[in-house]
Amino acid sequence: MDHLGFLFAANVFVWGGILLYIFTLKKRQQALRKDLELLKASLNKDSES
Amino acid sequence: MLRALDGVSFDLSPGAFLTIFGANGAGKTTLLNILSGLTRPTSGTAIVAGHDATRGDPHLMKKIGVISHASCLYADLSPLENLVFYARMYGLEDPEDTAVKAIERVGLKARIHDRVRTFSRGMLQRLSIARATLHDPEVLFLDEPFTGLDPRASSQLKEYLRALHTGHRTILMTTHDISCGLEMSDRVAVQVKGRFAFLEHIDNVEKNGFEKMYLEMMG
Amino acid sequence: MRQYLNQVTAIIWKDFAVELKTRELFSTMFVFAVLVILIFVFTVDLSIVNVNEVGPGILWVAFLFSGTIGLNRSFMLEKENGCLQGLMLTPIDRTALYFGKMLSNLAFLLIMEALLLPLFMVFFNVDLFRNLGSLLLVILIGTVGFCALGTLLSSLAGHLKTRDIMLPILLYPLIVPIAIGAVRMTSKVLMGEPLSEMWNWVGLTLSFDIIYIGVSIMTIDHVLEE
Amino acid sequence: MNEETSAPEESGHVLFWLTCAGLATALWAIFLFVPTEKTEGAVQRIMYFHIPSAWLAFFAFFIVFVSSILFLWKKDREWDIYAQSSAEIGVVFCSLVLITGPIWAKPIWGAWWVWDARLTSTLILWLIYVAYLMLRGHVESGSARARYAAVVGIAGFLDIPLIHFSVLWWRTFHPKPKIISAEGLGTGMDTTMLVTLLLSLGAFTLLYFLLLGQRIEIEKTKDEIDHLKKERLYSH
Repeated sequence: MDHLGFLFAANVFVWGGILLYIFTLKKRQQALRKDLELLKASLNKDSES
Repeated sequence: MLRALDGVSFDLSPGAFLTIFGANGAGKTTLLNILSGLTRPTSGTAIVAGHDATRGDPHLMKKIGVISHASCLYADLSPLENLVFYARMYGLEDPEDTAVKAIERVGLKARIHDRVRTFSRGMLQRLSIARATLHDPEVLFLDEPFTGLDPRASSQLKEYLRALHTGHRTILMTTHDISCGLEMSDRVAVQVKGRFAFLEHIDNVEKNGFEKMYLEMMG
Repeated sequence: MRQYLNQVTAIIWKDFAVELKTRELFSTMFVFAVLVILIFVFTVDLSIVNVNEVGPGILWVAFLFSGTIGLNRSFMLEKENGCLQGLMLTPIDRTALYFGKMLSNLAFLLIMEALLLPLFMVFFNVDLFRNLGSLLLVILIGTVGFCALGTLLSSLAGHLKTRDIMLPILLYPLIVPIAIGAVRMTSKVLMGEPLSEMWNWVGLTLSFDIIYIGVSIMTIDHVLEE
Repeated sequence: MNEETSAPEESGHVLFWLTCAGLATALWAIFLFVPTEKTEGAVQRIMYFHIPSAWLAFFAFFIVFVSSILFLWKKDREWDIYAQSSAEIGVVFCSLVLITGPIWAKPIWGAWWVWDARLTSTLILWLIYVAYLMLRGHVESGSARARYAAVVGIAGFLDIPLIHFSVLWWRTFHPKPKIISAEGLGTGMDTTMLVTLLLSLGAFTLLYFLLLGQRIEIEKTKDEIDHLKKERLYSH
């Protein structure tokens, strides 16, 4: 009657989903930061030359 | 913020003919869209024929006419039906009569009941002029009017534009065609990357020198 | 005010003039609607279900699907040759533009529905005349809601490259209340129930109509800006 | 530059630890504090994060609605960023609701999916906001994207009550499934259950703001990159 499997599955989905979302957010942010740094560096080089 | 236009500022007295040169993407169309009230700029003011163009004021629309590479005509309707429709949109008295007269003026009377879809580029452009001047606007905006016209059609277009200009309309035109622009206008400007890089009265411009300078600006 | 009405009627007149010449939109919509009904006849076993329950659903699916085609087509007409820009350069209030297009879409869809109803009667052997007045009213308020929202969204999706697919994706979830309400009401009317028995549905559909006409009036300016 | 960013970063840290603490407390309450419900058994514990997820999604869509109105009014990119970020978070949690709902329904109702009013409305809501995000992906020009999205953000939210009633009446002829409904919140409930639910609701609300902050930052970085790219284009 307790259906612990279902409770477990629901937990996996909820917390897994939230963590996955946070993880993708972090990834996206890191990738963008890197792009930004590269861009800034190339801009600085341009203005120097 | 990305800016398509930056620090463009100019005054045009009534009856002037200004031509703006510039490469694709220099912001010429954006400028015309703002002046004709189609695009609202994020900042800045534009007073056209006494109305604030940045407000989307319907009264402004009665005083301006726009001719662009798009003909703005319904391909499946006849010239008459098209212009009667536009005359009604402008709220003109006697739309039928006004439309017929406008079509006569651009010499398309013979094809008045044909479908616009069957028209050549030159005929479309003429009908487009009839459409844009149906309500007798004070100010005309021309966005690359010579694109895609054969020499005969383009010399005809020049004639119409001269006639419109001598009717004391203010005209603002953008084009790539240097000789055409210099020949027609009494003021020229060069737009580069959203800014006016050059703005002079035609008397101070020497053709060969201008061409060289223009090409330099284009890089 | 007179000028406003004049502009609205001019747009409707223009849409009809184009349609009379090309006869594209109407034939497409009608044939498509008949095909939708046909597909349902083949896929749903009508011998085991009550036609009065399923029929209205099929009818409305046909209305909504062919209506979507009409909306797409109607906006494409304005995009060809940059006509929409030409319209915006005339001294027209954006809401007049909206009402003109909305009413012409509505007129086309209503005519198509009027032609489809007799076919529906024959195919499904339903008696439409028992409650004709209520039936027409129910169809009218449902179609108004569809066109009110559909015109707004088609003028929005019309600027996209993927307009053919984006319009239904945006439109269908939002018209769920209309889809449910119109089908329920049509089914009840066909079973002989008077309108007074379904005020909740009539009220819901009317609120939908009013809300989305209101939203369109408030936002059409932002949708049509270049 | 560093001095400017230090203040929001600090408040971000506070929010982060607060959210962690909130979630930890909620988890403790859900699994250790609250007693097992008699009729439904342990599965009922799903409700303690199912309902907060639904609340969070709904709240996020409400923020989309408000931001969309403010955007059309002020034409400030800031509001567009809020709307977009909030819509994405709303869709994520709406998806979680749609996943946990059937997992709960299977042992209790005996079927994964029942066309119950609340489940159906949630599905439609999910579709509306997925369409919203798709629309954003399909418009090239930034200003048009923001305007179109705002119109859909407003139209979508105003549809919610209409959808709710239509779906509710749609099913009137069928037996109404027994669920823990919002109306029943607190009435048929034990105090410990109510406390647990409220704790969880609070923790999820904090989580929303934490995620929103992260999402907004991503969008702002993107803007900065676009800006620099444009600048480089001009400088050449």
